[in-house]
Amino acid sequence: MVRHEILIAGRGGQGILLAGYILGLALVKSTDYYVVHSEAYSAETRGGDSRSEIVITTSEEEADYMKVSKASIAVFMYKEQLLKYKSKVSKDALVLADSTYITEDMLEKTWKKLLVPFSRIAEEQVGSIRVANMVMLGVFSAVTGLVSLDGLKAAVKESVKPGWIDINLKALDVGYNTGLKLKA
Amino acid sequence: MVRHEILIAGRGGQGILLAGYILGLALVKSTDYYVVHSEAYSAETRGGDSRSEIVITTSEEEADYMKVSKASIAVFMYKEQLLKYKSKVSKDALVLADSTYITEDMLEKTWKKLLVPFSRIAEEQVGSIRVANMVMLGVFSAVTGLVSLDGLKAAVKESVKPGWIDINLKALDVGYNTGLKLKA
Amino acid sequence: MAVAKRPIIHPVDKYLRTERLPHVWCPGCGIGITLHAFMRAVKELEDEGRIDSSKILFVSGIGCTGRAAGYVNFDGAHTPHGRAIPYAMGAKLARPDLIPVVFSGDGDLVGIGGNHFIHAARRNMDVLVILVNNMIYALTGGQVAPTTPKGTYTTTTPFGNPDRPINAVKIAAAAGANYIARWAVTHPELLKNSIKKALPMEGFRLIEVVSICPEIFGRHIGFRAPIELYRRLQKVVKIRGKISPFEATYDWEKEIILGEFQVRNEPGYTRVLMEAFKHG
Amino acid sequence: MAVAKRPIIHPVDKYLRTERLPHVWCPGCGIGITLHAFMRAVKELEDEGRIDSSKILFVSGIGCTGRAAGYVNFDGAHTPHGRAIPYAMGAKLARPDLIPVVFSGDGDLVGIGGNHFIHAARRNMDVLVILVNNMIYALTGGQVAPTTPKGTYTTTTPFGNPDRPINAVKIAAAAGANYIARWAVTHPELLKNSIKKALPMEGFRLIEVVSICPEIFGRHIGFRAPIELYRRLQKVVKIRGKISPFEATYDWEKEIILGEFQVRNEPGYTRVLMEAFKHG
Amino acid sequence: MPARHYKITIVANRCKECELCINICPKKILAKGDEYNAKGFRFTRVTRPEDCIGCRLCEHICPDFAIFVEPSEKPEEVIAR
Amino acid sequence: MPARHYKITIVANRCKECELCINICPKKILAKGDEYNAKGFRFTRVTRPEDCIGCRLCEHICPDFAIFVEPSEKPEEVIAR
Amino acid sequence: MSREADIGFLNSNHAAAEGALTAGVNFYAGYPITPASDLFEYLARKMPKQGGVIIQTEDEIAAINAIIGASWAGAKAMTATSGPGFSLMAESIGFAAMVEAPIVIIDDMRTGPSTGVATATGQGDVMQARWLSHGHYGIVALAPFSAQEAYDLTIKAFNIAERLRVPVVLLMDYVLVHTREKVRLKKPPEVEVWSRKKPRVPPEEYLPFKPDEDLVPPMATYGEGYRVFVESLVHDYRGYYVTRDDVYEELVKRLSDKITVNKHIVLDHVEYYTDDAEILFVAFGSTARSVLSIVRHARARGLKYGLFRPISIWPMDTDALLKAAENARKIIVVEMNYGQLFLEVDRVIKDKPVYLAPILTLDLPTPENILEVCRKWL
Amino acid sequence: MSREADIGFLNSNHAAAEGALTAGVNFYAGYPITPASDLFEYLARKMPKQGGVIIQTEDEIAAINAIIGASWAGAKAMTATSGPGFSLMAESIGFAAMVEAPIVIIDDMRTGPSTGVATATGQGDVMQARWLSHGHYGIVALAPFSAQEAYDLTIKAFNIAERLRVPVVLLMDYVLVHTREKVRLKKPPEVEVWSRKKPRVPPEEYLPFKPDEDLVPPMATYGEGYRVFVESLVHDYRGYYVTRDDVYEELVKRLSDKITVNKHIVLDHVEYYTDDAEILFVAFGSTARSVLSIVRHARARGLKYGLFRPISIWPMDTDALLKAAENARKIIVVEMNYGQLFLEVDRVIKDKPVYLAPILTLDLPTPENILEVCRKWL
Ligand SMILES: Cc1ncc(C[n+]2csc(CCOP(=O)(O)OP(=O)(O)O)c2C)c(N)n1
Ligand SMILES: Cc1ncc(C[n+]2csc(CCOP(=O)(O)OP(=O)(O)O)c2C)c(N)n1
Ligand code: SF4
Ligand code: SF4
Ligand code: SF4
Ligand code: SF4
Ligand code: SF4
Ligand code: SF4
Ligand SMILES: [Mg+2]
Ligand SMILES: [Mg+2]
Repeated sequence: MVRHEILIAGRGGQGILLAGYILGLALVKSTDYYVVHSEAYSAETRGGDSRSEIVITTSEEEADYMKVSKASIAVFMYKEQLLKYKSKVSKDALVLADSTYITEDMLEKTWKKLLVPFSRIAEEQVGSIRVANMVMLGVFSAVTGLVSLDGLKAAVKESVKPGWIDINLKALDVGYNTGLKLKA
Repeated sequence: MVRHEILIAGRGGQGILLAGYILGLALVKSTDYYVVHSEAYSAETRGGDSRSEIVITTSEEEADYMKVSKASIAVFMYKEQLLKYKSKVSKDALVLADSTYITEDMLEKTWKKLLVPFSRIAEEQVGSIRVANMVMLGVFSAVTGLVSLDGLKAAVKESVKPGWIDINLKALDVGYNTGLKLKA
Repeated sequence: MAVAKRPIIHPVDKYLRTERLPHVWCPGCGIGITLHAFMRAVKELEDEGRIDSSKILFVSGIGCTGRAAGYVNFDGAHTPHGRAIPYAMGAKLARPDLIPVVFSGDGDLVGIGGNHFIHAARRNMDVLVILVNNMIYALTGGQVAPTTPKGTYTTTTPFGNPDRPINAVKIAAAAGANYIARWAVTHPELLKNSIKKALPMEGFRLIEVVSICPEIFGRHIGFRAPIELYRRLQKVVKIRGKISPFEATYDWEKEIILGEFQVRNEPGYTRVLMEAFKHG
Repeated sequence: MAVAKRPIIHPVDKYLRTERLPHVWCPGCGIGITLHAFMRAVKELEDEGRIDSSKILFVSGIGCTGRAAGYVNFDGAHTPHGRAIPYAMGAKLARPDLIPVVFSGDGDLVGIGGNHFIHAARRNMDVLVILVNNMIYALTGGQVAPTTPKGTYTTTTPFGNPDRPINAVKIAAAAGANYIARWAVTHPELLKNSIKKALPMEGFRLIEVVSICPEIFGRHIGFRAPIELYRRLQKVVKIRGKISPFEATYDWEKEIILGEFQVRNEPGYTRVLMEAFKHG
Repeated sequence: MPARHYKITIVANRCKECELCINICPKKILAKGDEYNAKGFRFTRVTRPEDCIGCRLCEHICPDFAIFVEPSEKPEEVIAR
Repeated sequence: MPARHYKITIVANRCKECELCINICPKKILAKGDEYNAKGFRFTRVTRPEDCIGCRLCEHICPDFAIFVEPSEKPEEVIAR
Repeated sequence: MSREADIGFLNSNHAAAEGALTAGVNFYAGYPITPASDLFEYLARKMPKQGGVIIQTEDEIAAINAIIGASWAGAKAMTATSGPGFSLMAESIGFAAMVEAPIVIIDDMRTGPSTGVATATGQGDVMQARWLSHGHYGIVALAPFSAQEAYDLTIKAFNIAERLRVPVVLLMDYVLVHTREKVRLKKPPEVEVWSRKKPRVPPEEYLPFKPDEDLVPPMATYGEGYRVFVESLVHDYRGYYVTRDDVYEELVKRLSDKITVNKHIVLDHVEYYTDDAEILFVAFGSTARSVLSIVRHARARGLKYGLFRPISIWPMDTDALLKAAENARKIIVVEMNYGQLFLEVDRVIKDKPVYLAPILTLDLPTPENILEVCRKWL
Repeated sequence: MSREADIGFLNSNHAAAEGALTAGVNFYAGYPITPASDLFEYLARKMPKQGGVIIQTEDEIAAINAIIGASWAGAKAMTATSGPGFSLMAESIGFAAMVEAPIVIIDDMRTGPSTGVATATGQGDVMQARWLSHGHYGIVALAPFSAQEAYDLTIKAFNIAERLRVPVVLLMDYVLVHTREKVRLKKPPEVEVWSRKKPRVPPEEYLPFKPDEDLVPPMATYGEGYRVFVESLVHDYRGYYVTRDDVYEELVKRLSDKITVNKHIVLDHVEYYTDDAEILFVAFGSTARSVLSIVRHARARGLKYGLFRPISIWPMDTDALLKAAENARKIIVVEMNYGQLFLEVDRVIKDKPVYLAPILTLDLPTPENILEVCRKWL
């Protein structure tokens, strides 16, 4: 029995929901996991909080509670949401953080930490800060091995608007390579 | 314990509902009876059936069932309704019938019968067929003694449009006198 | 229950559920006159081969007028108060070969149902609306209607109606109807001709029919005999050619203008929608 | 819970529940511009001693625009979708010294609430209706509104809007409003002046404000930056003096006419009703 | 074409005695009947069928589908039920 | 009356960086700020308060009650929170 | 006042209208519908003379919203309708509950569903009265069984509405509103007339949705400087929209609990021969009178029948019901629908059989009609 | 179809939309409302390409009437909404029941009452789904707890609607419709797709409301020569308005009974560890998943907890519930309202305590949230 709980949080506009969706879709299409992806956002304040919660299990039954109670993997793309949701992350979790906005001292000591400047990489190496989410997913794939880079790419091709596919794929690659280096 | 059930039936336009109302109001205002007056008409066919059901009891509790199950007094102003509702009248009831439209052979043998040409009297002696209902009430008062002529008159004054009061009062008088003669 | 036989006597009887006659309407009621004109229009159109009456969908709301749907031998419905238009719309869009007619009262169509009326007109929804305006809520016994003349004493305005009456012709025009006419039961032949013209058109078509309700409205205003109310109506209606719908006065004390006020041929909603979907 | 203190900084702050600011509206949203104009009108009127703001009743329905009621420091309500007008009517008739203002969205007022709109206008109900027309259902995320230009791609019309948009000015005129104007957020000063004029009047008064919703409508039509949409709107609006409301074109592709189209002084409903009752 | 005559049919059980036809007839040949129908209305009768001009105003005004007029060989009144 | 100056107040925490005021100012003296407010928006700043003509177009266009202009002894920019 | 003057011969519509006048109604908005129009028309003649305002709106949705607005403007406000109109009010009855506007809604039940038979009776709106709007909220429903009770309970309905700030429904039926009876009209102090609590603090300190200990917040009136904001969204004590679990939970529970904790002013019922009843009937409204006739005749023949007649239907006095049922072998719920009040009775009574006697006639059932259905259990 | 092609990663709105497409939906009318707009928008992109018609109406009342009209015109018709819109449909849902129009209504429950919180979850429309319209009629309500079930049950909803000619409500909630899961899309014959019975006689002999033995009448379609009249008043087999007791009684009973006698195609539930459960939870929808988590974890610790999850909420499979409760000492109903499904469970279970655990959070409650409320009974 496996139950991974993944939390991705950031602010509106950072593509948090899309990242969660792409990750979920890739898992569904390229693995045998059962996957639950729930979206949460404060519709009230645009540009406010944005959260993807992904639960991965080996069977449908195990995906009973649909949300994250204690994330085993967490991704924080912005500091405000880090502060808000860190209590939802388990002590020994693997935590990825966008070091463009987050510094190491903000993170819990007990976490397995991985600080990567997703946004800066996206802006500088891919050409648009809007694909920081894909850079993150590339890193995620390389680091966790839960989902393959090909799986992510297929999911992007299936769901992103045509004009945006290439840059997203590029961002995935850049992220994946960054991730491999970090792992190494 | 007293429970009188009175049924007045006729066709739309004969003032059946008003007759029931005036009778009820007179009873309420001039006696200590508890009185229930329910209206029934087929809204569907104008000029169709019209029915007043009056239940008279000495106390409120006794007026439990609000309608007539077996009338002890019945008034039929038109033949169609006589045929339709005669089953609602008890065997030994006192039955008043408008002999303008109803002939003796239409009535049950067991009834105490009183045939009076209410409509013809109204037309000929009062000047309008529309007050046949008041002629009937006058007879009713004289014959049953349940309600006084004055009580009826007060009720008419309280509830009939000013221009119509006089002719109604006259009809009551004419009816009452007719009734007295019949009794005598 | 066996299917009852349906006597055929009168020229329009084949379009009536004659086994239900006489209908519930009071003696001299203008609803019957209006329905009769409609029947004649259908008969002439079908006799001329211009319409297939088995495609007519005749929908009414609730009211005296609303009872019409139960007497006509077409597909039809007697829908909740005010909802005839959306019901007809759903049926038409689901089955575009239907010819929807909404035949209902003033309270039903521009009282409680007013919003459906303007939005159907705005969309140019394919429906012929025959609005029988008897200036009162008749079935419920004589309450003020949106069409009741100002000042009228009704059961809910015992001190005189404080509201100004609605002019359905203007509203339909402001919303964008394809065809707009107002007639009265004083002119059954013109009414029939107008129905004949409008029924085969597409888009939203309104025919307002100023009717007589001797039983209730007539009683309220002191014209109890059908013919009296009829003569009173004759006095106030004026036929005017070629005037704008926005000038089609509706004033029971001064004048009620009859005529055809708008005849356009913008594409009906069903066609527009199907086109949009086709290119989708 | 203690009563929060209410910071006063901006000239209109005394009319705002400033502790709730910043409000929820997106950057560059025209609702804020409209509300601002309203605030200035109230301030000027109160400063001139022509109005007592404690008598203002500010009622909204549901929508982005509907949120306005929660920010203003007047008596008010955030009512069910489409029902602001009858709510305000009830309050006004129960307490005639109130000054009711209905401030709500296009979908709320002439979509779901369209029937209340025409009947309030018909009665000449005493209410100033400020209709913020952003041409879309914004709060719910971009579905077609009755005001959306024909052909527009929205989330519920992905193949283009098949409906013709409603012209609220025409509808109000057909129903009989006392005062009718249309302005746009491109002209906040003229808008304020119009509000100043209309607020103290009686009867039904409509001010339609063509607004900008960069977040949703702008995105739909490819003008995402507030200033882009603003410039696009500037291009299409034309101010015209003294034309009939029936000529007040509303066409996003050709022209949207702004101006004051009707200024009447027929007695307001409250007064008419009270008169009728007095003589009853 | 020779001058035609008309057959006027009254559907007795439908008539509600509203008298609209009677009032509207330009030749004043319709009148209130004496006979009651099933619903208790005295249905309209034709006094002088030969005077009918076939204008059908009576037919068109009748709210009850209770009267109609057809060209005919001879002037005629028919009572249908 | 001598030529007047204007004080331009920015209510920093209300500004949403919509840039309408910036674009509308006939003197082009408003600009996107560098500083972030509590909600993460870079609120507007005034580049040359002395060029302000007091037309208040910026004030009236602002959807957020975040900028206003008053006559003043000297040209001035004020940041309120 | 002379004996005659305060005796009326009224149907339940008129009696309820008189009750409303006694309770101080000064705003009515309505839309015609059989059989409720009669009540509207009665008030239309009377209210203007007494300084009240009464109007006909374009539909029932406008009517209910107008009375909610009027209520916040300080009026004692009501409307009356029947099934189809009641259904249309569904959304805004929840709104009234949410913004705690005291209002009274009379539902003259007729035959349903849908248009049904407008001129025939029924009791099909029992569950609807409790549950017609979405989300969870509290509401009170009372059911008279005579014109006198229609009068008394309308006063009570206003009192509950004003004291608890809840919508109160009066469930009447077609038979009651077409039947005239003797009604004794009352005046304060013989009858209690309550009005809502007003704020006891100045506007600056007023929190419009902060409850007192009885869970009911004092209520400001529009136009008096309180600048009160009435919010249909979930709101805190200020009336401001917030999305906090604690605020939501407290609000939603309070909307129901304020009725429960104040049930002493709501609960109402009458028992007939229940002490030793072996067969306990449960019935309400006009139907209960036919059942009462059965019970009285049975007693005359020595049969131990009893009747429990709830007057407050929502909430029902379930403790009293349990007590009344203590000695019963069987409970029979008689109602003119296909099982509604039955569900609540069946829920409450755990230890003996509860039977449903659905009476689906168009007119008031005679005692015989009812006996026919019940025979199998007697 | 490849394995990939028939696997979707969908939220319950999308899944229900796909289910509707599989079931053959070809008419949709709706009005935007959070959180149901998403479903509308999904179908708006798909239906036109498959020859279906989809429109946005001026309000929910128009939407529900449009689908009833479309249904009679032969369409498989549906709408989707949330609480406020559902309330507005009250009158016409009774109309649909009365004229036996097969329609499907999806109610995505959000936080209520009134406007509540549009972007938060709730289960406050349970009783409303059964009772929102006046008069007595039958209706079916189903509640999925996953996207897969949203898909499957939408197909089932259409099948029930078509076979029994009743309105069928699908009760979903905000959490479900904002959560994507793996969904396996199916095709006939793997999945059954039913359509209404058509008349088997020529128009002259057709009686549109004369039921077959299963109490369901065959249904003609407009425009095919049957000249069928759809009557909202009480009507006989011809659809004609008559005011006869026998006709009324037969009709109104049939509108409910046709669901009861055909309950084998309606009733649905799932049991988890109920065989020997001492503590039996009852829960549905997304909440049931949190409860299931509690139960599974308890079992791991040797605690005899079980879960009864009704899928058909109206009617509920009460026999199965009774059986599942046989060994239980206590029953705990967990729902996101202040006691609705609880009432029905409490009614059915006579011999042991039934507790209500009302969960009034804005987001899906965690197992801990629920345990906190239930602790006192465990
Ligand atoms: C929702 C609802 N409200 C009210 C009614 C009661 N009602 C039936 S018909 C009617 C009005 C009838 O007036 P109109 O539409 O003008 O028709 P008429 O009877 O005058 O032909 C009303 C209010 C109803 N059936 N349903
Ligand atoms: C009865 C009901 N139906 C639907 C909704 C959902 N809803 C909320 S706002 C809105 C439309 C908003 O459009 P508009 O009135 O134009 O306001 P905007 O957001 O554009 O300012 C809708 C449909 C609702 N709250 N209540
Ligand atoms: S009440 Fe009036 S509208 Fe109704 S049937 Fe009679 S005359 Fe016609
Ligand atoms: S969505 Fe549009 S209307 Fe709503 S706040 Fe944003 S910009 Fe304004
Ligand atoms: S057809 Fe003309 S002339 Fe002949 S009876 Fe009729 S109305 Fe009179
Ligand atoms: S018009 Fe018709 S119903 Fe009226 S009297 Fe003539 S035949 Fe009879
Ligand atoms: S007042 Fe005029 S000139 Fe001055 S900053 Fe504002 S817009 Fe520019
Ligand atoms: S208009 Fe207002 S909110 Fe927009 S940038 Fe300028 S100050 Fe900021
Ligand atoms: Mg009418
Ligand atoms: Mg809008």
